[in-house]
Amino acid sequence: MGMSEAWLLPLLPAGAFVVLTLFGPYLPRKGDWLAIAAIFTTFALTFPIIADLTSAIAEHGPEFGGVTNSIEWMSVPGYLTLNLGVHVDAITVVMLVVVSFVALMVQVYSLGYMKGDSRYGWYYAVISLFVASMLALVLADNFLVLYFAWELVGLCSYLLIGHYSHLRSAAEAAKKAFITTRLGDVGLLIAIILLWRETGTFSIQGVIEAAQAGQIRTEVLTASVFLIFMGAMGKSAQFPFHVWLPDAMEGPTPVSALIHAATMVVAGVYLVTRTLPLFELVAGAQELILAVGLLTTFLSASMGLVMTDIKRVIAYSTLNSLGLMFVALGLGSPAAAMLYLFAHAFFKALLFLGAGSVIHATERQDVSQLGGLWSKMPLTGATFAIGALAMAGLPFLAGFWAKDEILVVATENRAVFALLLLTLPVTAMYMARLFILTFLGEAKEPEAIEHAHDGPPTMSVPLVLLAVLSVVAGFVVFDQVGRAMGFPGGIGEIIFLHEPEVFRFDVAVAIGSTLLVASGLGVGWLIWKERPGLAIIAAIVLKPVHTLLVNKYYLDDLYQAVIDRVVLMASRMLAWFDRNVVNDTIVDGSAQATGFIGYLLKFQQTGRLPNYALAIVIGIVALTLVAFSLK
Amino acid sequence: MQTGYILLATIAVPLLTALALTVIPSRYPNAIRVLAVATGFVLFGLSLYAFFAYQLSSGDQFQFELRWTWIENIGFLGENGITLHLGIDGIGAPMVLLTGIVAFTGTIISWKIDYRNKDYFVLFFVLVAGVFGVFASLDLFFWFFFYELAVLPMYLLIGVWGSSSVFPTFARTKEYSAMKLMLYLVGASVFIFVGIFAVFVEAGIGTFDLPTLYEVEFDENFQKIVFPLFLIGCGVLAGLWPFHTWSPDGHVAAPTAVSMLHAGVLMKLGAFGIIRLGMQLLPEGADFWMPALITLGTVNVVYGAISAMAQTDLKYMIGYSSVSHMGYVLVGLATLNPIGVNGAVLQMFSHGVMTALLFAMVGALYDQAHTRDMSVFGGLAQKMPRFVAFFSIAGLASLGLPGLSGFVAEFNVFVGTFQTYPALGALGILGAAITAVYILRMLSQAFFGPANERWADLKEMSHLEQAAGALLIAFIVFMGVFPSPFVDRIADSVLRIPGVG
Amino acid sequence: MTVAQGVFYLIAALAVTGGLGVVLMRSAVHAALFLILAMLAVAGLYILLASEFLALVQVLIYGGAVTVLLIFALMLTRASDLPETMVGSQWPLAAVVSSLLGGLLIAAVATSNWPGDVGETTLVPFEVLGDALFRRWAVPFEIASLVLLVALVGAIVLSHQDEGE
Amino acid sequence: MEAVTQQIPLEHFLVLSAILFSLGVYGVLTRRNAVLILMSIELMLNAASVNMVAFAAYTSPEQFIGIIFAIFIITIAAAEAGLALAIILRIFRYRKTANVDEIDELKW
Amino acid sequence: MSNELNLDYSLLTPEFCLGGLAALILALDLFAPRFRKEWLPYLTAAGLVAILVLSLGWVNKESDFAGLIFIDNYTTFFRVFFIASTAVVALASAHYVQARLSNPGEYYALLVLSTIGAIYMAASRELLTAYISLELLSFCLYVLVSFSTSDRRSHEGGLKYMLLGAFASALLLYGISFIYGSSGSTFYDEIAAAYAGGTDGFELGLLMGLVLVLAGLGFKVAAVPFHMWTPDAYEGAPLPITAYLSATSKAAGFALLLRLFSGAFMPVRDDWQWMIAALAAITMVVGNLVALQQSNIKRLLAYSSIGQVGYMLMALAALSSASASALLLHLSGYVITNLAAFICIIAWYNLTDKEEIRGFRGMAERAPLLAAVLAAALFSLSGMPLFAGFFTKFILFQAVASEGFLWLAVIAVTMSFVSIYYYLMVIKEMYISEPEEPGRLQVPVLLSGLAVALVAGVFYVGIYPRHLLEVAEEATKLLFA
Repeated sequence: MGMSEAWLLPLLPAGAFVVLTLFGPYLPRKGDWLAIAAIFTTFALTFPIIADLTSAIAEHGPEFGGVTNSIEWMSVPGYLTLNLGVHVDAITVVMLVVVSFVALMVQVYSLGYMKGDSRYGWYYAVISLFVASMLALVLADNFLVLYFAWELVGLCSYLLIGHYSHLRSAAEAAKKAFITTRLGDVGLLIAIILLWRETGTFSIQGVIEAAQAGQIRTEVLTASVFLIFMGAMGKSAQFPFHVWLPDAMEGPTPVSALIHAATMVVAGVYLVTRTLPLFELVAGAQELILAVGLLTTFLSASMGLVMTDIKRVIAYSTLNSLGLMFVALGLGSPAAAMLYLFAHAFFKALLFLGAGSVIHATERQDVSQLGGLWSKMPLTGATFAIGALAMAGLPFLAGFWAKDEILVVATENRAVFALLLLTLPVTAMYMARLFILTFLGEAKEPEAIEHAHDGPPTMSVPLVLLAVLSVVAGFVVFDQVGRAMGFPGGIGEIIFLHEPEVFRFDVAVAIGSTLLVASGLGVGWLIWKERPGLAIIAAIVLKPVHTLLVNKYYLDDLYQAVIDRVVLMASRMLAWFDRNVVNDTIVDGSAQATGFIGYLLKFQQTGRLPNYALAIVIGIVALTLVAFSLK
Repeated sequence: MQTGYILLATIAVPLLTALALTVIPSRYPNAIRVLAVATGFVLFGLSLYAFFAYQLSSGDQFQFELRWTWIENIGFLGENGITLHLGIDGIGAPMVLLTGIVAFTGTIISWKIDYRNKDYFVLFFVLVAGVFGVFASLDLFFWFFFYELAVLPMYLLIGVWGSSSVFPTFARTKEYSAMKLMLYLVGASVFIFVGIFAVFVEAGIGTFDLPTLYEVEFDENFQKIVFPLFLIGCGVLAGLWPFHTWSPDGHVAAPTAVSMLHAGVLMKLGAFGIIRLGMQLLPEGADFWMPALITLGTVNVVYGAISAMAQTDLKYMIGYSSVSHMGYVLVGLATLNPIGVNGAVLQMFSHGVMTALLFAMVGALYDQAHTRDMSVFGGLAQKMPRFVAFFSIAGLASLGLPGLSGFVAEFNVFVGTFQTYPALGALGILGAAITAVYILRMLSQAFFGPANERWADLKEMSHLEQAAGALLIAFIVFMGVFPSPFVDRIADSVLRIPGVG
Repeated sequence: MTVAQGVFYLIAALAVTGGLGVVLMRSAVHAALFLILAMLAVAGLYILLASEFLALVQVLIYGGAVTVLLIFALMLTRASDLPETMVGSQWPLAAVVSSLLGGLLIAAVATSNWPGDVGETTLVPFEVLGDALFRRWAVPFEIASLVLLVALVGAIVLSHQDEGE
Repeated sequence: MEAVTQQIPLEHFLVLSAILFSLGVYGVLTRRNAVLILMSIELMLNAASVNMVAFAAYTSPEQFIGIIFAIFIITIAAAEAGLALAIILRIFRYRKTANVDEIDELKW
Repeated sequence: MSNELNLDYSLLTPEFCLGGLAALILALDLFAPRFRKEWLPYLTAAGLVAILVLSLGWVNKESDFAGLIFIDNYTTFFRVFFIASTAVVALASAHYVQARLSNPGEYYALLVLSTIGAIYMAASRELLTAYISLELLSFCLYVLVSFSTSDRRSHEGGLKYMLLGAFASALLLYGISFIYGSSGSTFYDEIAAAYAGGTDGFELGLLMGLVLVLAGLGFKVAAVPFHMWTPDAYEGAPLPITAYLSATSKAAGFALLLRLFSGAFMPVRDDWQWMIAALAAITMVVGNLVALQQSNIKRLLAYSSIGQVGYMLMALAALSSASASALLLHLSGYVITNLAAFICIIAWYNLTDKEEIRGFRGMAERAPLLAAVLAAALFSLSGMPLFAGFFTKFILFQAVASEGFLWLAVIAVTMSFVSIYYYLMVIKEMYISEPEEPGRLQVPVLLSGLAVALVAGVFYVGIYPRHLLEVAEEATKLLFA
């Protein structure tokens, strides 16, 4: 099993999907074991690939561009050839590991969490399809496959968000997610086709090479790059497309962990990372990424402070993290972004699964109804705390290394650096708030937590594994760790393969950021644990701000209004126009006009014989007159 | 083995069945049904055979050729004046397959018709024969003959077995819709008819044989004048804006299987005609007029999609979505480059199967619920999971989801359009996004959410309907995942169209 | 002016008078009488044109049978004295159109140079006429007899039914 | 003696018949009594006969087709009159009118 | 004309037989009253069929009777055509006449006699003969139209038809006199020869003659604006006679027109071509548009037949060998179709007394076979495939277009499209509307059989028209020799 055979990876879960869809109901346990077996095999198969890659890098040096393997899918000879192919390089491998591992964890976790669900088998089928698509997405060697998979993950997201389809809110959230991301996809598709038009290829490497060789006209390249970014923004829920992600929490929690934290939402980051050479060629592109990333970070961090739904808070924290990744990309450091992505996958999945355990145990997900769970669910509480601290960026946890790398990169740009620093305590604050309100203090609804307890092993084992990774994942940046694990050249090298320098650690920045985080945690502790009144006072004093935040800056309302007032009105008007003007007036009108001519004409038939005779004579005279005048 | 008798059989079998049905006394409705479905199956088999036995590297433009002299050397008719000349190229092959699929599933879906089902099937098979005939004919006269034959039974099929719709602000009776549809389609044939006259006279060789006429070099001005006749005539059938209003009303009023055939296949006749009569016969005219078509086609896409968004009746929504999707076909044809035209033909097949599925599903629902107003439904997914699954797949195909047929087709259309008209291509892609909006709105509103008590006694659709739906889905997925069998056939023939490529 | 010319113009004047009377007279019976005048004048024209046989036929059939029949019908329909026999409401238009038609006809005949204008007249002997009628024109003759038969049968049927009522 | 045809131009006959014909047409168009309409038609038929005979006399006397024609015209005219009168009488018997303006049940 | 006239009376045998048949019918009616009611139509039909077979003996023979009557394939074609359609009408009349008309003997005899007139209209190549034949046909029709005693509409229709017919024949005669005057003959070939030598001296006279002849004959075939008798006569006439009017009378008019214009007036084609084209155009338009507004099926079919006349006049305007055979083809298809339609209407009227379009509600329920046949016939009239109308129109329009009259063909196609609407309105009543009263109706076997036979013909012409087209081709070949 080497890099060339990587195409096999998506096929395993895809096969599981097909089998489960067609025969699921007839399989024992609805076939969940099959899905897990498939994903486990996939996960296991990533290791030979990593080994293959690292040895290839060791052999060829950092210039090693990866391995491509593709077959023809369809072609209009001489005009258009569409290939299916995989491309394995350093970035791919990072994603492979993340996707297959988190997916495995989530599937195992779901054994417990989804037990008894009426569409249990279907759930596993869709998860399998999602994994297959996600793997295909990261493995894609050309834009077409990428888009193909891009849409499929969107579909799976749609299906899974709407899993509890009997809930109106779930159905609406699923729709919203799909449509919002699809708007971004429009841009992506246009960009793909535009680039093809210029270069004649869909291959990502091919396009990049062509662009670097200056074969693409500047305006087309500019347009394409912005359109690609539009796709990335949609998928990664960047402002102004961010509105779907919090709503997506209507789906089952493991799904949120997998799709809306660890994998799908980072597809945008992945896409921009892949195509970053294009962005570098376009003036202003990276600045745009940076701006969008920052804006998203701020908006989400501030909203995270006031949300009460446990999953939504985590969702805003995801937005927060995604924003950070884009900031890294905007600063020109894909390695930092990928590193954050890698670490984020573990602690964010952990947070979601922990939240899932809470919800599973209490059937509540509003922090205003929770509290005091620490004693009932120690394992969940502990792992959740690790996740929250990792998210906040406390030293030596996974989030710390990645965040600091971003900060280091940002030091070159003071303004950005300052702004980033500003977000750190806010992030820490709301993570602290979330943990405190959920696990500490008095139970606000004691009957809710009465029977709460840690989940079955299927749920706890993933939590523990993820918690461990949230602690240690950051260390992979050190080559020594990789070598110790037996990979030639280390793992960190994979992530930093294309960077001019490997991982940098700036002690000053680290200390500074740690202080800020600690102060954020401290303030959080103070407000929500020690002096609960403060939060209420703050909410009253800063009422306009609070209202603004609770209402998500009224962006959802604005969108809804635009849709209702403008789009739906316009469509109704057009439909009215079509029915009343095009059809009833023009079409029916001309038919009626014809009929009316007939109606008028029929009165020549007066019933009176002399009139008839007169008509004959007039006919004769007219013909004769014309005939004579022709002569 | 390739023989034109296959094609002849696709025409003759339904006609003979129609004849045979008239003999069966109407007090044996089940015998009638069995015969109908059996015929549908045979047609499906024949079309499948025709599709797969089509040889990719034969080098002939047309395969399965069969030529029976019908009338020659009389009056103005010279040698081969009118011949029953059958044959398909790579464009006709998928169309024949499409017809076979939809006809078969249509007969299955029609199983539950019990009001005068004999008359129904007689007319139905006449329609099917007409459609097969158009796709297989290589003679202008017979092309037109079969075209009209396909139109012929529509009035009664809609008028007798159709349904009227009443809305708060307006009503559409089935009689009105049937009449409008008939008048539109026959009106369209006026243009085609005149075009045929003109071509025949201008060629001056006394034959209606298309391959022979393809050899004729028509004067450029003549082409410019005559091409719009074919364009409008066939365009009407393809739902070309602003001649599209027959189609939503007609589809809504028609009984399920007829809507399927109608939106699924009959509208393709129009696009097929633009290729066969317009582009192949008058390439320079096509070249001159295509900018107009691509503009109108784009209007179709966007206008249809936006109109669909405002509909509350499921069938109307699908009807307008057909207008929108046929817009892709027109846009693809109008690009006049191999990719776009290839995409157009793919879209013809794809839309045919997909829309047939949509109509089949709506029909299955309507038969139980007796309403199609999506705002009164809700939570059907719990009562009828398979129904919702099938419906969703069709909907997803229609919004161009990769892995389903719609994507392959639309992608080709987009790529083709971008080659020549990037701005219109972008609008087309936007249209696809709007499609997503209305499809998902509909799914969310009608099928998901809390169950509505009013529909407590709805049952899952019947096994027959499921079988028909599964067959259609199989082709949607087949083409979405493995489009080569289609593309290889189509591309080869598309490249032979003069003026393309 | 020769005698023939004089006779012609006299007859022409009579004929036109008769025609005018037919279409203008207020009394139906008077109109019928003028019709007789016109027909007799036409018979005169035939004689001028050396077709005595035709003139004979004209006088006998038209002047006699047909006109009597018409007058008889007028009596039966008691229409002679009713104002409805007068002109219908469309007479101005009718006048314009008919005079236009007349003008066109006159223009046509007057400007034409008719071919084969031989300028001499030969009397067609009865026997030649009869021979032609029964040999050469036998078919029209036979058909004409059928026409008469049909008219006869028709008239009988149509009036016979009335009595059956 | 000079033949009549040499003394009187053919056109005179033709013009006379044209006048008669137009009068007949006028009569058909204006008369309201069916019998009077019939009389006007007879006038037109006479005009046609005059034309026939005149043409026969002037242009092809040796064939005298025109004369034969005229004989047939007279025959037909007589038959026509008889048949028409039967119809008119019947109408009159049922409707007590022979006014064509009042016989207008069938229209539109 | 040479002195050796061919006076071979055997050429006229079929017509003598027809005359004999008429006499026989009259005699039987007179002397054997018991016999008359039931058997006369069958006797008539049987006799007609026998004569039809007899007349087939002249297929591909070519001869003439005194230069007046030509016995060639054209004549034979129309002999068969007219005799067959008369036979159909006779059979279709059986129940109707028995129930609603007195004097069946005269009725059938007149039908048979009219056939002679129609045949000689097609056969004559001389104006006098043609004219007399025309009058024979017309006289029979005048009587037949007003045949119904009890129906006031019948009287009125008869009166209008008769008076206007006489008026039109006066016009025709006056026109013929101009033709005679300008060519010196009434024989078609001599007229053609005369005109071929130039028409300079008498242009206007010739034009006048052409216009008047056209008006007179246009009246017979119901060309606008000479058509106005048609709806009234159609509505007033007893139903089978309406069928007969729409079939034989029309066809005979065209038979005459075709032979006349191709035989006599071909050299002056430029003078009349545009006139007929104009008439054709206005006829199509008026006929079809007014038909949209009709509520009585007879009137509807009257206007529809006017529309059809427009199509056929087109072929006359674009006169050529191809369009002549197309005309014959269309005429045959049209007559077969129209007869099929009328048989259904007659049968329905016999059973329900309804002839308003609204009265056809639920016919598909109560008399499915009739409804199917009528629907097929109406579809055929509107030019739908499988049925005769599609092919015949296609060929006809194409022939016209090929002769350079594309604009006429365009109008024709457009009007043919308009016509769909009113045919569908009838079909709608039959198939979609609920019946006024329930229950199957017992349709007599005779009428059902006849309807099926005719509709089979409609299908035959529609699906495999080769034979008919070849026959039409053969029939018209000599016209242009």
